[in-house]
Amino acid sequence: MNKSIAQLQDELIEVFSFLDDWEDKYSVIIDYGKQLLPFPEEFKRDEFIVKGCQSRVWVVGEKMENGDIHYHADSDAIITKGLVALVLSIFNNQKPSEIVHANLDFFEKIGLGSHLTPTRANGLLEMIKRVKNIAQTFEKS
Amino acid sequence: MNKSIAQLQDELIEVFSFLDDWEDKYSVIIDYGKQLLPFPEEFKRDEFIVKGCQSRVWVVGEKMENGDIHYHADSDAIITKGLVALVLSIFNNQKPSEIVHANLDFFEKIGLGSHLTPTRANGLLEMIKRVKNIAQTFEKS
Amino acid sequence: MDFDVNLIRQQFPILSEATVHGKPLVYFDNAATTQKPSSVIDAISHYYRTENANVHRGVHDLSQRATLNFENTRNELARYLENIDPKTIIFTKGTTESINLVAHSYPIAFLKPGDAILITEMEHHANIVPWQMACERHGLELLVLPITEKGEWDLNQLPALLEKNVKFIACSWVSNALGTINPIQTMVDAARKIGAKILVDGAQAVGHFKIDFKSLDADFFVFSAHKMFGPTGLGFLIGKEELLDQMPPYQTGGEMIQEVTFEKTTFNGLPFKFETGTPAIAEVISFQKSLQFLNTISLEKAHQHESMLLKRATDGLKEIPEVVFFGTSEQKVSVLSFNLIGVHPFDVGTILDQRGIAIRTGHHCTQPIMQKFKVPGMCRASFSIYNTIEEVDYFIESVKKAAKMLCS
Amino acid sequence: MDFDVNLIRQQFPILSEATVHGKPLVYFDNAATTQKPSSVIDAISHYYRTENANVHRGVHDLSQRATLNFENTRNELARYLENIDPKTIIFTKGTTESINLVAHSYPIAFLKPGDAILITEMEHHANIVPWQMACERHGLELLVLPITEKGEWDLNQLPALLEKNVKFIACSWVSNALGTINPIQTMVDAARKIGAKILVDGAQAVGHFKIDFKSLDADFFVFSAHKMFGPTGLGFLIGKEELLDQMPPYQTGGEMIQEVTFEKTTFNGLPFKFETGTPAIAEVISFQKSLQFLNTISLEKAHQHESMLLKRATDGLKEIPEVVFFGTSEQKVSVLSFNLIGVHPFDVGTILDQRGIAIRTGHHCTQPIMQKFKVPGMCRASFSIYNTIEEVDYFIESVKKAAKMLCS
Ligand SMILES: Cc1ncc(COP(=O)(O)O)c(C=O)c1O
Ligand SMILES: Cc1ncc(COP(=O)(O)O)c(C=O)c1O
Repeated sequence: MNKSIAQLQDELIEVFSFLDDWEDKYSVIIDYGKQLLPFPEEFKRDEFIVKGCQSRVWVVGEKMENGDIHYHADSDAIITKGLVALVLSIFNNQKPSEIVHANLDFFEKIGLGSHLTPTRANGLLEMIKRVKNIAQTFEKS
Repeated sequence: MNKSIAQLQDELIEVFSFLDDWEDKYSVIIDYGKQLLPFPEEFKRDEFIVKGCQSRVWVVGEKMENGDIHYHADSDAIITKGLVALVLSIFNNQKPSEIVHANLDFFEKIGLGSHLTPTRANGLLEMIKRVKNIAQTFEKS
Repeated sequence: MDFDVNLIRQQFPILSEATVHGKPLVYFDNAATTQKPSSVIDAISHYYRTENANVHRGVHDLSQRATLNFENTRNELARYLENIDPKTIIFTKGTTESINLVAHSYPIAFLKPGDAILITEMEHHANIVPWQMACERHGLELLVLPITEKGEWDLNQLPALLEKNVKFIACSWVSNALGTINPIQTMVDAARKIGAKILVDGAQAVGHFKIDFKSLDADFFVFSAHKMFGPTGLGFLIGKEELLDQMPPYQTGGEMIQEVTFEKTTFNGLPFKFETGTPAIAEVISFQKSLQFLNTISLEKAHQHESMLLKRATDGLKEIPEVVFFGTSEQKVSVLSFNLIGVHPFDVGTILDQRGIAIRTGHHCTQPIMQKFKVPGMCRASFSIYNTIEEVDYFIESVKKAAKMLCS
Repeated sequence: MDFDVNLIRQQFPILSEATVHGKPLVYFDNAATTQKPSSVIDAISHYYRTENANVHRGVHDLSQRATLNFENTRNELARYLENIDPKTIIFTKGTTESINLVAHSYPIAFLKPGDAILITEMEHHANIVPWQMACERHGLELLVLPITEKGEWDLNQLPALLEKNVKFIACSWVSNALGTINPIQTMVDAARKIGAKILVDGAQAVGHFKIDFKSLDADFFVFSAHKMFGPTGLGFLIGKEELLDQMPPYQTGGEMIQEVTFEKTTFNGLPFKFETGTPAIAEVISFQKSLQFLNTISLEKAHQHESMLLKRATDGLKEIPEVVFFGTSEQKVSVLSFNLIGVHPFDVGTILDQRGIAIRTGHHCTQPIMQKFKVPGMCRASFSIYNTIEEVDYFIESVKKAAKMLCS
């Protein structure tokens, strides 16, 4: 059985709890970005772009046979890509309703809360909104 | 013989030296305004208006047979009329060259110096300029 | 929320720090511009001392903070106007620019030759001249609703005017020269009925009462920060989203674009489509404090206080036989316009100034009103929340003195 | 006048008061906006605390004082530009508005369908889009002088373009994205030769060197206060009197009129014809202190200091194999644009921000330059007089760190 969103969050917080300077944290974020699965070329379309980021970010979700959602994401900036990878590491392959109702607090807990202000050029808030919106569509369908 | 501009200035300063609050000074100014000779109706034309005053001020000069300049002035505001009357009380019936080269310092000396800032809505600076300009024209002619 | 004028005065440094001809300042020129509480002044300094940066463009922390604070003002103003959509708030440099923007962009999108624009006889020049220009550019007709001797809209004449192909109405809520509070809802409803759009000039309203823009339901609403205890250099245009969306941009340049090539340029969405260039950042950020200040006082009680001052001043001046009043509606903000018969307003202003009292004299940017009342200008004393009974009494005494000096 | 960077730094409170992610601020985003000396900040407070009043309209002392101070800025700026006529200085809200004004009013008075306007490939959007709009409105042609790989005007292509009925040229003196100081006199002379008029965008020049507008002899010159140690919300248009005189007004309303009746409105003379509404009073008054600040330092020595910083930064970054530079002219102000190969500028900006360094990343409102160099954006570090060698060295070290983190 899959781990729950809450479990995955806790594990992520655990990982970051060993890192106390920004450099190590960013290195881990960048690594997450690098390990993100390749983004299907056919999804690199304007309608999948998340607005509000200085770099371009694409997020797409597909419903799998078991009802879980599988997300693909990409960005042309590696830190943004790392941030979206962190988000996906928690939300990927979960049930739509779980995603919609999940409480996300790990960004504050791992010391990246400042990335969540609405003006942050990385658009993290917008990415999370998109991920949840996608889940919402599938929840209804 | 006429009194000189310098003499007239000194007399005016003398008059004001007995007044120490603004109210008395303004009463005297208003009186000067009231005593100004009637302004010839035919001169109430736009080209004789002095710009830069909140009220309208007219100043006209005529050369008399003896070469002196005789000024007429008027304003629809009595304080402005009083101020221009003060100016004329010194300059009226003087030689053009005396007017052009006269040093005017009585406004400072009688405590009305603040009326001489370029933005003062009474346009005192502009009136003095006009009086001198008129004299200059006649000096050449 | 209680109303204590002394507590309010303490927040306005100029009231204790300024002197005029050696006398304490009595500031009765509030319709021209209001004074600023120290919270606003300090916010400007604080911004420049700790976070000054250009907004909307930077990844760096300073720029992010400035942007956040900047946009927070928009959000706070949206709440202040009873929860309108923040993106329908356009920052401009003042009421005048806001009107110019609408007079430029609205006709291009919506009007055609022969259509008429209705204004009123009591408008500020800012709400006259831009419409005259628009009429010239687009072949429109300018109609004018006259005012009565009391200084109110002559509503009897409205129906006939509305039959004349009126497609747009531009009128002020409150007259700056006469103080009349106009029956604005009547005009909004009249516009709705004939399918016309309406712009409300709120410049003189916002400093006196709370605006519920949602229930007013005008199409455009314009006002200036400096008349509501805010900084100079900042104004606002509030508009209906569907109209703003269809209107072409006004000024163009950075920020308001989506993509620029030499062949073709596409534009950004609201509100940025109408905001170009580096904005008035310190001004916008500090204006939040003006709103917070307004939120700490009961504007209803403030209005009572102002009305009391107005009544006292009016009653006091009535005792002077030479005084004539302009604007005698029962519905007024605390603006008192008058003249001494046979005396130029400039003279009255000068005498009061010598006593430390700042009133305005002149045409108040409303020459048609001067033409209507056949005067070269008027004296205007306008009171705000920080003015006191003592100041009003001193003012009455001073006008009496002026009458004695000037009317004999 | 000696140049001591530490004495200068002490005048800028933000340099010691601001921290970024717990680190001291290193402000290298000066091309976006400069910081303000305390004299400017204090002048704003002082104005609001002691003389705030609306200008140009009042007899009362406060208004007279504010007006005097307000107009003194115009006079001081006129002297600063080597004694031009004060009435040819129009106050606007920024460079962008200044250009919009000219793009609106000049063609109405002087251009006809088929005439061409020449701009360059390195213009800021503010100097592109208003001309595109003007071309649409008036049936004009927009011509573009290309730039070279070094980021300089390609003057070889100029003669052919000038043969094409060019009646107006709009170009920047200094490029905000590349730092290039353009051979502006060459362009002014070229305009003269073909009888065209020329607008010079000085936004990026005024913070770096003294402008002798008289000998430049352009027809229009535009810039912003906030890029020359002044407040936000204020800009300038300098124009030739005979052109300004013939151009129709831009925004209309109070102040800019002579007489308003509903039948006909006549306009005021220069500069007021182009200034309407309550102006940015506190901003204008405090800007005098920016000019006085500039007058206390030798801009020549400051320029040497900045060039030294630029050279040191450039040499430092050259050691990083992944760095590519944009804008490699020998004639540059202290603007350094670069990318790490294969890395998005946003990533570099984010890493530097974590270390307290504010640089700008993005298209810098010059998308055509990005298209030319085929990049989504650039990193731009721009230095000002208060920046130090130590800051530059820390910046070099930080870019090296970013390269290590991002390029492997
Ligand atoms: C070359 C250039 N022109 C115009 C502008 C626009 O100036 P503002 O945003 O102050 O209107 C800028 C500022 O970014 C600039 O660098
Ligand atoms: C009713 C009215 N409309 C418009 C304006 C113009 O406002 P601003 O000068 O702030 O642009 C004023 C201010 O005098 C006003 O009183």
